[in-house]
Amino acid sequence: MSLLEVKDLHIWFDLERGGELHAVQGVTFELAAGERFGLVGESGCGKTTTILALMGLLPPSASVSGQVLLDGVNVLARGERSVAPHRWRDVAMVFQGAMNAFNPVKRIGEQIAEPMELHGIAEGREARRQVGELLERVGIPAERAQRFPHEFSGGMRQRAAIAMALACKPKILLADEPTTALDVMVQAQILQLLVALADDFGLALVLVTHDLPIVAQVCDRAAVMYAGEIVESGPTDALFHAPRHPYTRLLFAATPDLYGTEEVASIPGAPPRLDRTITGCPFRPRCDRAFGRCVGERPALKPVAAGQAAACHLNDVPQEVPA
Amino acid sequence: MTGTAPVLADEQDLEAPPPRRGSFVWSVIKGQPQATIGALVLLAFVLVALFAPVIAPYDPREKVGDVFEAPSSEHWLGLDDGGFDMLSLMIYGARVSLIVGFAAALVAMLIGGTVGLLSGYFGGKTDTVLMRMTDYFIVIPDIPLMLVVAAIWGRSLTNIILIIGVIYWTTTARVIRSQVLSVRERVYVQRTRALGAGHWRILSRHVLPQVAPLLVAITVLSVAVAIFAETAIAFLGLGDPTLISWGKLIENAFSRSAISVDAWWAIVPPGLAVVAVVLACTMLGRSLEDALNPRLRVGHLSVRRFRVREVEGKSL
Amino acid sequence: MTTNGAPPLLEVDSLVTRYPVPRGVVGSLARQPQRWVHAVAGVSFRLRRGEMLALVGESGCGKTTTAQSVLRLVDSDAGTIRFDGTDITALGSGDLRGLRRRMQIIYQDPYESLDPRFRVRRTLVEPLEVHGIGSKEERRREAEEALRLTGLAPPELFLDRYPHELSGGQRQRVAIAASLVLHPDLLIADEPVSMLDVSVRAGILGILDDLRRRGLGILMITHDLSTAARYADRIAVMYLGRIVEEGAARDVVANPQHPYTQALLSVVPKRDPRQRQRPEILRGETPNPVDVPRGCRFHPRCPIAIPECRDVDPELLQPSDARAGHLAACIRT
Amino acid sequence: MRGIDYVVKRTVFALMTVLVAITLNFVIFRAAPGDATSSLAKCRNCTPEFREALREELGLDKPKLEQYWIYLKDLAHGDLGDSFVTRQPVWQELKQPILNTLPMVGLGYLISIVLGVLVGVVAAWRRGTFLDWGGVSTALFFYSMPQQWLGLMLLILLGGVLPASGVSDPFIDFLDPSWWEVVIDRLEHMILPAATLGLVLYGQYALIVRSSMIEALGEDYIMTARAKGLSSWGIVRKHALRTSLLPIATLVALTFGYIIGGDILVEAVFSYPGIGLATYEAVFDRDYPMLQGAFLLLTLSVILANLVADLLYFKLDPRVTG
Repeated sequence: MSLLEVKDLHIWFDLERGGELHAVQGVTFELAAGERFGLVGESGCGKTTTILALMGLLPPSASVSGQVLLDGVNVLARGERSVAPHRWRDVAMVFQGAMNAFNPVKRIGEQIAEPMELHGIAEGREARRQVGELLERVGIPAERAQRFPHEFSGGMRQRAAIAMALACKPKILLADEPTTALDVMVQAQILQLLVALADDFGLALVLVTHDLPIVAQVCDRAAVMYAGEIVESGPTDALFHAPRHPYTRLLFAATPDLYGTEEVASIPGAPPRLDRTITGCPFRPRCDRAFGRCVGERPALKPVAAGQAAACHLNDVPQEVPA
Repeated sequence: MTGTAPVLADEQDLEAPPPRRGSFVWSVIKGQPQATIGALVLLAFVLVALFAPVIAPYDPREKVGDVFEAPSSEHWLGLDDGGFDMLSLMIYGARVSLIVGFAAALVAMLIGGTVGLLSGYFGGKTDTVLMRMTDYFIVIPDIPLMLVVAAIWGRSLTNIILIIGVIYWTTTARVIRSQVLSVRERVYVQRTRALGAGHWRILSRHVLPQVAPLLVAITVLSVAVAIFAETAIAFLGLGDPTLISWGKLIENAFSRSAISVDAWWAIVPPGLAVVAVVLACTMLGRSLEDALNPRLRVGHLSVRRFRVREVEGKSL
Repeated sequence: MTTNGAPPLLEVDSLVTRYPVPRGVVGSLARQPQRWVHAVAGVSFRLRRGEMLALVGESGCGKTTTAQSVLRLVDSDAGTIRFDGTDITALGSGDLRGLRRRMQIIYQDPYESLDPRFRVRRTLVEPLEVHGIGSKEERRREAEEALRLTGLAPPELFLDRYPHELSGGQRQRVAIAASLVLHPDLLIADEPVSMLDVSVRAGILGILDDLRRRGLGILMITHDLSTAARYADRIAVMYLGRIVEEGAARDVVANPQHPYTQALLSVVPKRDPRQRQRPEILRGETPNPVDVPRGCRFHPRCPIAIPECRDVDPELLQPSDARAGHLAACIRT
Repeated sequence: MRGIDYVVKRTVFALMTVLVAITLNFVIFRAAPGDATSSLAKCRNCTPEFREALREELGLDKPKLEQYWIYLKDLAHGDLGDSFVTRQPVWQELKQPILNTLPMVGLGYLISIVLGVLVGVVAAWRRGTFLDWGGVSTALFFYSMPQQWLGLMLLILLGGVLPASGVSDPFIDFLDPSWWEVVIDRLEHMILPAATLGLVLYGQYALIVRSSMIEALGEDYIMTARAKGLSSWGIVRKHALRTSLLPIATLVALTFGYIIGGDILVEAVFSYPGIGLATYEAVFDRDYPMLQGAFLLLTLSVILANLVADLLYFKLDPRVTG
């Protein structure tokens, strides 16, 4: 049994002007203990919404269906009530833009200790000791626990945010664009730290990013999201070397590589609007391999190779399999 | 020049409805019940003030009955200490109260808007000087100053309007300044500057239109403040003695002991009228302000939670 | 169109731009020495017509201040800026106006760089109005032409739209179009694609490439070495207000000389999961440009520093095993 | 070292403001059209000789600059001049009223802050519910009332139950009261004016607390707190409350000027012999030195309140550095 199983997750948002936005449309994936999993996609594809749902951190305008099984138990079954006990104990998170993840008027140490005290893991002196240890572990001198967030640099704050996520020794660490606002050198430091911590603590890591190379370097497996659904998932190696969905292939082709020599090409067009019903394949208008069947029938995510799945009709036509 | 193939346009969904940009103020008034009510009430009072001679049943300066006569079918709100018809007094009183309210708010808008715009846009020394000046005005207690100035400089309507306007521009200046500070840093303003556009162009085409809705919101709110100020001045006996205003009516009732003879009708209506107008301004002004503040729209904590939906059938 | 023999379009020599650090009332009273943020501390480079130079570095290295100084949006403290042979370092605001026509900038954030209340048409025509160019009809034609150049065709589809009705890529195209209506000679692109989705980036960079081929000089500011390597003719790497390495793009990427460049290149993640690298991660974070280290400004973080590095502030020179025009500021090369 | 600069700056600014206020006080009273004797000594049987004597007594016959100098010198000695009416030093005349006003205004403040924070917090926490709607509407309603009118309404409603005027029962001394009977009597006299001040003011606090709390609840660190497992009341108490109460520190000071204005109106309604009533009567009696003295004291107290708020803010918000 996997540590985490997401089955057919749908998320809708009520729009102020009426109607709904179908932000996540049937996302399904699994996560094994200690695995490093990447969730890749461009802005608005639903990747952040998906992992916020894993912690039940959706706004009141949202409604969900589907299952999020943590050790076999559906934590979304009764909404807020069933998901709340798992927060930070089993699943912790490093948020996008760590600048604002801390309360500006409270000391860093106090904020890291907060979940420990809340979940009865440690209190007072013991909590302070553990906070010091965690800070040292992420490369911050323990005495800085007394500082306020604004006294930290961006990289330091992100380290502190990671230390905070580890406060209750969770099984799963969700990292939402953890390096987006950071400089390349600091980004490399943070990614290295995440990998090392995942190994040390036996954490399963879910890394959400728009940056393919980061996933390629950090994750064992990944899923590519487009228009609210996973269009392809599998080992990162397979995604790069043998993509089975045109979007995956084109996305890699649009990403310049330092030493690469191939043509870098953008994908024409833009993703479909999610406040309308999508008929057929959502990627069809931008796809270079679309054919008749893509217009009327929406492809489902189907296994295409060992551990690899894709949602593309081309895979049903053997001779049409893209290289 | 070498001809190159045109780069493909993003085929974005271009079927979006054609741009419809009614004024911001109008859209808030239409869209928010609070603002709609506020605007309607305000409009009603303005109409009453405008058509006072047509609506008022009696001449407010004509003695039509006994002192403090109770409300009756002829005099819906009874008579005041001079035997004048309260309803007619109220209707005519709306004129002065609203004139003071709107005119003083206009004065405050002009001073405060200019100070805020210049201070925020030019920054540096201009900002320091103007903001220090604003700070001084803020610490002077308003009513005592009005008292002193009205007592010493005379109590004509113009004077009262000017005094109120000159005292209450500080809020406008500060709010507008902070908004301009952020607009000034917007990239499109920097881009226009890099283009070679002058200050006047940037201020009038880019900055002012951007802060205008906020300016309207604060001005609506200062109408309320100005009406308050007028009742205070009148109550302390420093209003123009020849004019009827709601403040003056409250003062009359108080100083001529309406309370001791239980003539509630002489004292409750003018207060309620002030409450209605002030409430209307506050509701309208606050709705506008709130609509302009995107920080009020997100909430990570709410009484309501996300819902769990039963799945009907398979995925779409 | 050849440019050989003509003076470079842009020639920056030993440029210094610094900002005072506020001392506060107490500091001034106690007569503490005035301290400075040395944003740009002696930068020299040249840019020819039809060339794209990428200024690469981490935040706070002074690349944006360099651009602002070149555009004369901030005043520099020393050095010279020559534009098309004319010294523009000390031009007054009157003379600058004419100059502004010829140098344009596009910004990082396409959501912010267009006035939300202006339709595309007005945004495009405004630069012409500012400089009093053309009749109404001519301005309209210019605007349409600029839209076509940036791939927004047919123009009628876009002229009457508001920015919020456009996608990020379309907005950035409009921003570029708005700078093209004036037919500038120099275009500064400040992180032109970093806020855009990966799938539309290549389109925007393609337009810049196209403009470069049409003879514009383009100064691109970026933190992304992959993009710089791909699109720029030359790369200049900045660290703490200085250019530490400069050369043809492929030389800098293939044969980096300065240890900072080497480290920067090593941390760029590769697309291919099979090429997992051991990045050479530098200790700590970039120091504050107020307290610039003595000697070589990179020595406290340098993996190959020797004691001399503490005293010698290295000049930008051609290392022995580098090709012509490839310079680095390190005494160990 | 943090923020010494801030403290120095605020203090210097307060001192400068005091100087400006003192000067303004001089200018307003002397730059009036005509001079003070014409507008203020409007007694029916004033002879020109009396007027001349008054001018001399006030020093109005001297050049303006010299007058300013004398005014500053007197002020430095704590001399605010003599009241026209009682011929006693202004300071002597104002001492007792100030002592009467302080506890009453303090009580009003207390009512408004407690009520305002309570309503504001609950409304924001339960945003969109009936509690929110009811809290905000009530707050807006009271906020929209002219203070003097609300005072009169309370007088109509409760005038029979509670004392309607004065600061204490004039006959209480005959009853040989114990100390707490005196306190109760004082409180009874204070309650209506204080409630008027408090009710009018609390709406403003409630609205500000509500919106700053809603803003705080939209910050990203609230999402973090939720993720960490805090209950919703825990989030409000441990994270949102502190940041959203910061503006109250400033607001309390800013409204100090407002409460002083309200104090004048309310004391006039309830004939409460405080500094407000003294100012009101000074206007009626054309008691020019009293008016000037009271105005100066009121301004100085607002400046002081602002300084205290600035320093308090500095203490509460670690981000303030200068």
